Amino acid sequence: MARVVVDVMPKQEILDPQGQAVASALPRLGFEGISEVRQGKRFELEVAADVDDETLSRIAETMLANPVIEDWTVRREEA
Amino acid sequence: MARVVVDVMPKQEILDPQGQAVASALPRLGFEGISEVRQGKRFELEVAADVDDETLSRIAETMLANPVIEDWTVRREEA
Amino acid sequence: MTVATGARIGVVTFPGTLDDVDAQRAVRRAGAEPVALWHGDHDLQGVDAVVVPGGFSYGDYLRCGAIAKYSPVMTELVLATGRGLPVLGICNGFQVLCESGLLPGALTRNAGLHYVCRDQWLRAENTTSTWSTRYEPGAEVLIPVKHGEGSYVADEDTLDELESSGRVLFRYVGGNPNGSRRDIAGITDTAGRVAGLMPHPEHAVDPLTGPTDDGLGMFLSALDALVTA
Amino acid sequence: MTHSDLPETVRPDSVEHARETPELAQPHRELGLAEDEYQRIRDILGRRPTEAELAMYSVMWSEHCSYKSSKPHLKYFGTTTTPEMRSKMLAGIGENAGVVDIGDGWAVTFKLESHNHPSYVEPYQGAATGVGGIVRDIMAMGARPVAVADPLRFGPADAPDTRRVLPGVVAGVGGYGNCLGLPNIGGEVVFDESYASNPLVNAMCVGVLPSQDLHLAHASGTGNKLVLFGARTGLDGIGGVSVLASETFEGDESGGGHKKLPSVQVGDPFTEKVLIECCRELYGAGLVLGIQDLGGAGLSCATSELASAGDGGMRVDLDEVPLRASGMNAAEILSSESQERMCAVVRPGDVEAFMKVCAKWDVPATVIGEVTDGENLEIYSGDELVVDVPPRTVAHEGPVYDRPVERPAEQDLIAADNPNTLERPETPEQLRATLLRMTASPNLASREWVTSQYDRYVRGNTVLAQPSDGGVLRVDEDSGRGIAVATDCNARYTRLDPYEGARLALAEAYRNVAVTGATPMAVTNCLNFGSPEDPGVMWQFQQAVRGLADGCVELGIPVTGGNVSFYNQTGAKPILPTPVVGVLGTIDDVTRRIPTGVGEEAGETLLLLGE
Ligand SMILES: Nc1ncnc2c1ncn2[C@@H]1O[C@H](COP(=O)(O)OP(=O)(O)O)[C@@H](O)[C@H]1O
Repeated sequence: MARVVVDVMPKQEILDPQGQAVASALPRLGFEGISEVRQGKRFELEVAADVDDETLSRIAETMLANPVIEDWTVRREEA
Repeated sequence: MARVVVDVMPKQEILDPQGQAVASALPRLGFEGISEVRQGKRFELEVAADVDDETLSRIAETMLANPVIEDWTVRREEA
Repeated sequence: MTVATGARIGVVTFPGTLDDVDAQRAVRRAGAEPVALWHGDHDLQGVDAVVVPGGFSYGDYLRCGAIAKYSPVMTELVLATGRGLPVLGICNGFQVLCESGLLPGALTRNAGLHYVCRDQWLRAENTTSTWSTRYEPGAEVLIPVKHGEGSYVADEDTLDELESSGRVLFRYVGGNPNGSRRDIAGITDTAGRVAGLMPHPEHAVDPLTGPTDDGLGMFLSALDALVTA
Repeated sequence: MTHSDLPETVRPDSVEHARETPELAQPHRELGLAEDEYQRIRDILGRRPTEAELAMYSVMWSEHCSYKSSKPHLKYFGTTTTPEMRSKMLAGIGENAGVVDIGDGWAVTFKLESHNHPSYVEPYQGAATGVGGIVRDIMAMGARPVAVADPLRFGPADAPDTRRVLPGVVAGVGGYGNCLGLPNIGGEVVFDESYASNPLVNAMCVGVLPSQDLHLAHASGTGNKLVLFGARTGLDGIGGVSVLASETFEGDESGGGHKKLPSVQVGDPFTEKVLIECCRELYGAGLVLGIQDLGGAGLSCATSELASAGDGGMRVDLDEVPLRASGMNAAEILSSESQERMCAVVRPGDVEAFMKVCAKWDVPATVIGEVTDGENLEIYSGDELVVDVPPRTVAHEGPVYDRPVERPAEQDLIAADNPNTLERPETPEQLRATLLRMTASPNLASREWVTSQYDRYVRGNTVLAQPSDGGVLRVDEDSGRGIAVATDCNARYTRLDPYEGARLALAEAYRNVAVTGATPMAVTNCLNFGSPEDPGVMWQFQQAVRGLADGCVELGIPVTGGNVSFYNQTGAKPILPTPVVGVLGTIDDVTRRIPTGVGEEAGETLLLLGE
């Protein structure tokens, strides 16, 4: 068993209204100094030892992310 | 400027319908060996150098996560 | 191909689909026979066209339409579009068609971050597609929108290409409800047979239960196309 | 395996063990049971309750489940309802929801329910699971849910906490209801100081069914199987019960991994939507004898209510319950409030067909027990009998209190302070200012910013929704028969005079149904009040019940069901008494509905009716 983390973030050029909403709310709540916020998704997967990196990439690319609008990264966490 | 990542995940004991939906779809697509999936959020913040850790924790706790149902972690990324 | 009076139009139901009953009603009102298609079947039952209706397929938890694209019925549908089968994706159906690669671009969270249900004016931009010949060019119609993730996005090249080849089907007028690029409400594929639309023509087929009957034209257009085909 | 083989903390507290250890101290007070209530349980059982039994009694005897303070007053509804008022009623108070016959072979079921406190703690999930719960109540009557409405109350519109609570509640009602495909056809949004730390989130659901398909929740017929279907059972909403593990067995707070549980439940509307379709198919195929939703108090409630309403006993095996978390003990499984679950009674010969329908919809289903020819509800965990109780004592024969009722002294002062003492606008400028102030008031402004977040079109039968006074829905596409619903309550009036206030709420909801062109025919309610231990609040409650019941007699329509929510207060200060009244009407032909609003053509005549 291994823990795998897949991070999925909106592409830089894609508008991210959720991140923007957070960024514009921060100063109103008295938090200064945050110039940009982007919001994406984080997946934590429990993966059998024999699942290889290529399979994980395919899962990220075809399912967890939509490559038209999102970038993704896969990494295995140290146990 | 520093890049700060805040990960927000549903608490272990809380139902995670999103992660569950992914986990049950994977075998149907021919991906075996993934026993559990949890889905949370990832925030990337651009932060001025003088924003301290305590402030970042407060932002995570009050704005980015809902501590009733979610756990969060804050970390500064190496530039 | 069958003549319109006997036309059979399939309506797909995924777990979590909501507007399938409405799409079936609209098909019936337009004079065709609705045929229920189940997500788990590798079978389009020989229908002449297909509507992929709105709702929250599989809960839309991962991303709208992301899981639905893998269902057996979608595999068949993608193959059948290659043979010229007309398909209309409404709302979640539009999202499914984009996720499946039948239409370009993607639908993202509404700019206002809220689910929006309202009666929306649209302008008919393309009136030569399988689903829009009953509309006058530039006609303005009133049809409900109801969605939380209907903001159409695509890269600039794709948007330019959609515009220049006349593949923008409808555009929002009188206010853009979701932040869609270039006010795009619906688009078609290159052949004009596969169409996707965020607003709900099936909820505008009878002024008793919708704001107008302006949506009926989409279903009638498809029937016309089936007669002449 | 014997008791002594297992470490203390995992050993189930069995009936046998309870007999052996009569003196064991139990945390009944922490679970909300009074000393005499605990003693009564010991008397009923002739021994101390097991941990699981204690969990069961404590939730089922809570105010919320047992109506122990309201029952004596609610009886008034029954005694005032005449046979004539009852003539169209197919099910009434005592069932999951009231049912009325609307003609042409159709029946309609509807009910209001509160989810106030959870929505304050976690607005989105609290409101979402509130909608989910009332929808399952309607499903349990054998009906297809067809619409929802949401009467809401918040603190002042500009209070910071309202800004936290309100958007979450509205998004939760919408998020869940929209995903279920239920049009939202009505509700209220009202602001008042008294709701500042105690918002009211009431939800109504309406369902329709062919009148002969009515399913009441009974478990009878020895050998019939009990099937649990829907979501898995997890550690949701059992925060209170975790004191059992820590107190009884001296487990340390950090041990076991079960402590400090959030009492918040997360809703999964997709699972519920699929459950609706699955239930429709099960009913259609005649595979269900009785059915019960799992709401507050989870399996404790469902098993004891089914058994109590039936004529035999019941045996349940907790090892068969599909779990989401590992290592849950019997009390936790019985008290879990995991959402999106139902319990059905099925003939043995139908179990296979039942499972097939569930498999088609990907709904997990498991046989967890059966109806026996005994008298008790017996629940096993492994080989151990952990619950052995007469079910009626849990579900229907809980304690009842005649709480002190006293008209507060200040009531006279409030009544004396009448509007005649207020200044009146006299000049055009003053009139203008008054008008502007009123238009700007959050309580009078347009609600479109709320209603635009709700799907009112789905299913294609919505004939009237916002901004209409009453929602109108088509039930039968061939005949055009339809229904109308409205919910109303002016809590400020109710504070001034609870009797008249409740009558007024009824009259308003009645009118709002009538102006759509429908004929009002039945009433449901959600009575939101402060603490029943406050005699002044009890007086408000008593007066409101009387006002509502007497008003119903005057109008000739019955109360078919409802809900009571007590303890809505901040410190010692109760909310305004808020008896929300829902009225259901029927209309022969929905094409003849009357929309709200001044006509579209110039020259139309405006008439004022009434005094
Ligand atoms: N205010 C009320 N007026 C009339 N009937 C009520 C009222 N409150 C509760 N009831 C009825 O009492 C019965 C018990 O309520 P029940 O549905 O078991 O409660 P809950 O679902 O809240 O646990 C139901 O039939 C309900 O209709």
